[in-house]
Amino acid sequence: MENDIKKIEIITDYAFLNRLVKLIDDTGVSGYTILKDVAGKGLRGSKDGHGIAGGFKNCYIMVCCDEIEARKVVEAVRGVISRYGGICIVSDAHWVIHN
Amino acid sequence: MENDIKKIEIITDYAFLNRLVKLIDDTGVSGYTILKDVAGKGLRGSKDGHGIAGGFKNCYIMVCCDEIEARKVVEAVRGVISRYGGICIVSDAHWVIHN
Amino acid sequence: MENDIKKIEIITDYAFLNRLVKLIDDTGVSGYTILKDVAGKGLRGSKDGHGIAGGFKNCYIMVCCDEIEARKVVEAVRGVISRYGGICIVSDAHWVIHN
Amino acid sequence: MDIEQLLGNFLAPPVPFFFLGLIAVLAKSDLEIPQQISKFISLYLLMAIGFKGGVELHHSGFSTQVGLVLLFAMLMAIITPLYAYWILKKRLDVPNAAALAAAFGSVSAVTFITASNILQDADIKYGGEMIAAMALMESPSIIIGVWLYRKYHDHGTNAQHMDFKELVREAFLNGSIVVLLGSLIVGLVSHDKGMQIMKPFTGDIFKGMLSFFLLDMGVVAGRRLGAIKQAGLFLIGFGILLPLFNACLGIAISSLIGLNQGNAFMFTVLCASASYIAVPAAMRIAVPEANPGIYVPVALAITFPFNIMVGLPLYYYVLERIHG
Amino acid sequence: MDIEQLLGNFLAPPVPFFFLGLIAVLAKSDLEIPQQISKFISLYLLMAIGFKGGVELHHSGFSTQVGLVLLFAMLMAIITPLYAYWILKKRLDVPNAAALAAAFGSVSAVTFITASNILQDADIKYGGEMIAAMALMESPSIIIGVWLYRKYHDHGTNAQHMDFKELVREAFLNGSIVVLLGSLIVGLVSHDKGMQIMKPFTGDIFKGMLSFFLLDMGVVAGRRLGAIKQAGLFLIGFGILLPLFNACLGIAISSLIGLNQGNAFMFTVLCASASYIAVPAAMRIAVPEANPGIYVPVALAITFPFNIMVGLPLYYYVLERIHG
Amino acid sequence: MDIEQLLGNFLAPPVPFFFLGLIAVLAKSDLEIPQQISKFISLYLLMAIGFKGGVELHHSGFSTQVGLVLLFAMLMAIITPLYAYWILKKRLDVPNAAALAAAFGSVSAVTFITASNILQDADIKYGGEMIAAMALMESPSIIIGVWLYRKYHDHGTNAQHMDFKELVREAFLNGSIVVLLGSLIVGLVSHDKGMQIMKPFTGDIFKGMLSFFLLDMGVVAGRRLGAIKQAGLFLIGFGILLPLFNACLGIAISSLIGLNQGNAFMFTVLCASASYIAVPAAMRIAVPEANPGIYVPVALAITFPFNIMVGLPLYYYVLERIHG
Ligand SMILES: Nc1ncnc2c1ncn2[C@@H]1O[C@H](COP(=O)(O)O)[C@@H](O)[C@H]1O
Ligand SMILES: Nc1ncnc2c1ncn2[C@@H]1O[C@H](COP(=O)(O)O)[C@@H](O)[C@H]1O
Ligand SMILES: Nc1ncnc2c1ncn2[C@@H]1O[C@H](COP(=O)(O)O)[C@@H](O)[C@H]1O
Ligand code: NA
Ligand code: NA
Ligand code: NA
Repeated sequence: MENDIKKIEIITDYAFLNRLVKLIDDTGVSGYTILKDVAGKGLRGSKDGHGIAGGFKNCYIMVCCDEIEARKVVEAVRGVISRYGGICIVSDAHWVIHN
Repeated sequence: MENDIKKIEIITDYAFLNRLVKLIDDTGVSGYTILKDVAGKGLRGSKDGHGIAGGFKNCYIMVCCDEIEARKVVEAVRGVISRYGGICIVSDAHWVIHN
Repeated sequence: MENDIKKIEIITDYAFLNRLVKLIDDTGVSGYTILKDVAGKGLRGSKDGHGIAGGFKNCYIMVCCDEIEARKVVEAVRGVISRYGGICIVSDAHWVIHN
Repeated sequence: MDIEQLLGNFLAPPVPFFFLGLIAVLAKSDLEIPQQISKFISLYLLMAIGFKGGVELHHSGFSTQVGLVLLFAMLMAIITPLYAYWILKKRLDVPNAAALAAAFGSVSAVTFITASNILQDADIKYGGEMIAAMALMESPSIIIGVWLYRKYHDHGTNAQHMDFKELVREAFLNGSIVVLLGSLIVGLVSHDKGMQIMKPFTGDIFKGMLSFFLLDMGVVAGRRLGAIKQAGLFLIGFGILLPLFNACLGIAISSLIGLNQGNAFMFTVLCASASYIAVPAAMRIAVPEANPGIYVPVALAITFPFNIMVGLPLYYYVLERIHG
Repeated sequence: MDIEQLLGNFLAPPVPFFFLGLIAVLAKSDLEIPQQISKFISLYLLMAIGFKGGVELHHSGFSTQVGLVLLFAMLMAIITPLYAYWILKKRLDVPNAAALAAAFGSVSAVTFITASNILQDADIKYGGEMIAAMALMESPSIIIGVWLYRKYHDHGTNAQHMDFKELVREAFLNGSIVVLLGSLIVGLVSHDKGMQIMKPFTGDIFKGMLSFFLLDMGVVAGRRLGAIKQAGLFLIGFGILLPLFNACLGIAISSLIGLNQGNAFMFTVLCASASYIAVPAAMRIAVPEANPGIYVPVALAITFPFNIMVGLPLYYYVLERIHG
Repeated sequence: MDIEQLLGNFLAPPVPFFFLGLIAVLAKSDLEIPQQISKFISLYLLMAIGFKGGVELHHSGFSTQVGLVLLFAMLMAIITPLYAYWILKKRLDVPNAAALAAAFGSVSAVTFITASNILQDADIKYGGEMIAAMALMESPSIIIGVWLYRKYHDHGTNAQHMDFKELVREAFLNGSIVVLLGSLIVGLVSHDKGMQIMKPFTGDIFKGMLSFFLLDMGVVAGRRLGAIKQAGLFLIGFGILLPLFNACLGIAISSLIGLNQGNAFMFTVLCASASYIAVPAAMRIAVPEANPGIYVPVALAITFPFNIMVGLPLYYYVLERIHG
């Protein structure tokens, strides 16, 4: 189907949200979605979602785009994620409505 | 597998949440999940998630259902999304537990 | 691809979050992501996300792992979900970045 | 304070804000109080009322009467769910009867706080032990409810059973009780010095915060009104008559142990109110077959407004007759 | 109060906190006020100002002048979007012109509240009817805006049209109006007794809460400043000149119906302010082709700061000349 | 105020609420303060303390002593991370040593605010320059920490390096500093008039808000207690002894530049406290190899409670000996 897309999901420390958004913006994708109050656990310990102590919380970014853009986005964020932690996964989806 | 399902994800302006929920309810699907504090960027500019200025924020709705229901849901929300903006994507998943 | 993973998504009443997290922790998976403010509707009625009245809200847990771990996680949470309600779905995804 | 004055009280804040919230929902307004704000204000109210209770308790000391109050409070919390279950079982299945019975054995802090408001307007004092009684009455009915459920409900999946010890711990250590009792102890220890420090926060702005909270309660109750229709006449009747019956018991016990007007009123309110926060949260886990769409609305959208509108003035009026 | 004193007012809280927020954004600080807190404080401000208005209205009673104020307020809310549309149509397409016109026909509660602050410092009173006027002016322009849009905009997808009745209901029953009017009624009914109860909450800490809110407004406005550059000189000019023109109208009407200095000032401020909350929320739904990236920043990042910095002192100064 | 009175202070709010939070976590209660509420109250506290500092600074004026305080505050913020690093390097790797050293070079606003509480109870004043000193001490150690890390840590991925200019900007313009310094300037400019306006908000309810915040701090610290066990004796010792050593330095410097009792106490507290908010946030980005599971708990779950329980009374007692 021609409306096949890739759905990229990134989860990392909240501290990197602005940086990542800038990097993603620079790839020229048409849009993305952000969640700001995300808790979790990973290799870098537990994030209980609490705001005080230096912000033990994560952010979540989702980008829907075609495969070529998806590669660009992944390359753009690879540096930050592989250095600072978090995950980035990609899955298949289909546009149904968008304009 | 007989427990194959479709996972529909809708992201649009928060202002349309109630409308969409009503439309989805009317299709008769058994359930859906909603996130109310969603930020992002799309063709209609940036939503920084802030509540004041007329609510620059999005909502997220996820519906898991079979393929036939999925078509109904997509048709039900198509009008709102294509007129007012936002995205609707569909991907494949499997029920594991639900009752 | 060798970096194929399973993405497990669990949505259930907020009251069970701690229980589920403990069960998932015990399976030994490397991480998970949690959303705490989740609304929705299911067989057990509507959760409008409100905190007062005994917490009419849900939680969302996402676990990315390989297929063997995925089975463990699903078995671990099956008891709680099938007894207390909520959904658990699995879909395919690919690791792109994680370390 | 005659009955006219009393009714007049319901036109002054905080109570009318409850109706404002109700009306907003009925008129389909999009009014919505953010969830974290609800949580904040409810913790604030518990802190304020607990702290004040501790200071009062410091002044009154622990008399035999204080002991009697706590004893009878505990008793009511244990007996109420038993006879409530017995009534409810006539129409509901075991899980729902047990869950709803538990809700009525417990108390509603907001009803209590609204009641304290009436006394304050009438310049009548009540003792800090009533706060302790409230804390004491919050959880026992959870245990009774679960006991009833397990005794009468045949369920195959025994293995899935919640650990009972875990349940007791959770029931007695939920956040509300910790803040209420903790603040009571802080008040007890710091008393007058503490009161001087905290008064602008826990005292002066208290009624404003309560107004805001009742606005929220109105919205939440309004959204549950729909569920009431489904609940049917039996449950509506139950949600009104049980509080009335319990209020009679409360008044009788108050006379028996010789409580003064203020304490008698607060004790009666404790008996007559039902929990829509702590107990439902526990029942969701312990009695999953029960339908929260039933037990929450009965306590929140019937008993709570009934008490606020009719119950409190009525109990007050009756007690004023007795004591006046 | 001479002009120096007046300018001095802008160095005292709450206003400087607006600039602190602006500067924080311009300096790229990560300062951010949580969203639910914004919502809480804005509901608080509406409750406080509505309640106070109700109490004042109780004292002043409903005179012919009160009727005249409400009548002219309504009139301004209907006429303003009409001529604003006529001007905007010269440069913008129909949907954007209609949406922006609607914003200027409505009012800004925060501007109003900041203005009330100036009067309080100068010990000048204004009547509770001004609050009622604010509530009355909030929504009519939404209807006018939608009417303009539908009249002049040729759109194929007629079927997708919002139900007009639904729209009217939403416009007049949004959360802000419900809280404002509801609190006004509570104030009206409970008056002095109510005021005594609520004052520490709705009065004493009011300016502090407003300071906090303006800090937030500064941050939000600062983030929209970028959009202003795109908007171009025409819209910047519009965002400054229309309020000035409306202020003149407001002053003229005030003289015509013989308002005293305080009421005249508040009425002028209502005419001169533009909505960046209620109207945008409605336009998003009713006029989806309009770009919120245009109509929100003009009202929020041009007109609002202009009024706060230049408008309010200016209107005050002129009215003082007239009345003093 | 003798030592008994002093200890008595710890039984009055706000401090006991910290322990309530701690105990709640240890007892596995589900008590949880919503995240946005924490953020709100911490911004409130910064606004209140900054504003008060500005007003005080207006009264005291800028003397040579004010200059000396700021100079030595800056010096301590630069030197502390250097010798802290030198000690920590004996047991930890470079990134962790650098990050933890940075935390101890910076300050804890909540410790400072709790200390100001003690002075207020004892009716001792301190100057607004101490607030300025706090703002000044918050960030330099971030730069030192990063410098140490880059100097001693050999890392292949040089390209990934954070832009240094960016880092400095972020360190000095984080939201906390902007609100603290901004409010200080507003206080400085609006002084008595401003104080009169803001007092009910920033003054009267301050201790109540602080109580609520400390309840939250207790919960957060309690959750980090587990990590302490892993940290081992060396880090526990460090988290107690370094503050004591720094307090000695602080007391010595205070004597050297002739600070009065109040200022000396506050300066000592600044030296002895460690950052668990601003510095960790910066280290997460600048020194990603460091483990926040180590540097946050040491500052938050060891040094903070130690200062609150033992440090503050001790420093106060010593300074009273010297000055009394
Ligand atoms: N396997 C996983 N599945 C889902 N989320 C994960 C997983 N691993 C890490 N995360 C998320 O990514 C965040 C940062 O991961 P880490 O850098 O590994 O600590 C965690 O706090 C989780 O929210
Ligand atoms: N390509 C995309 N990927 C992910 N989310 C998107 C995408 N496009 C739009 N969105 C989301 O949908 C919202 C509305 O989109 P739009 O109407 O295009 O402005 C945006 O604010 C995003 O949160
Ligand atoms: N078909 C579904 N699609 C998406 N979410 C669902 C679905 N069914 C249930 N849920 C979510 O799971 C929660 C609990 O479901 P239940 O136990 O069926 O009431 C609901 O409140 C929804 O948030
Ligand atoms: Na009861
Ligand atoms: Na206007
Ligand atoms: Na330090």
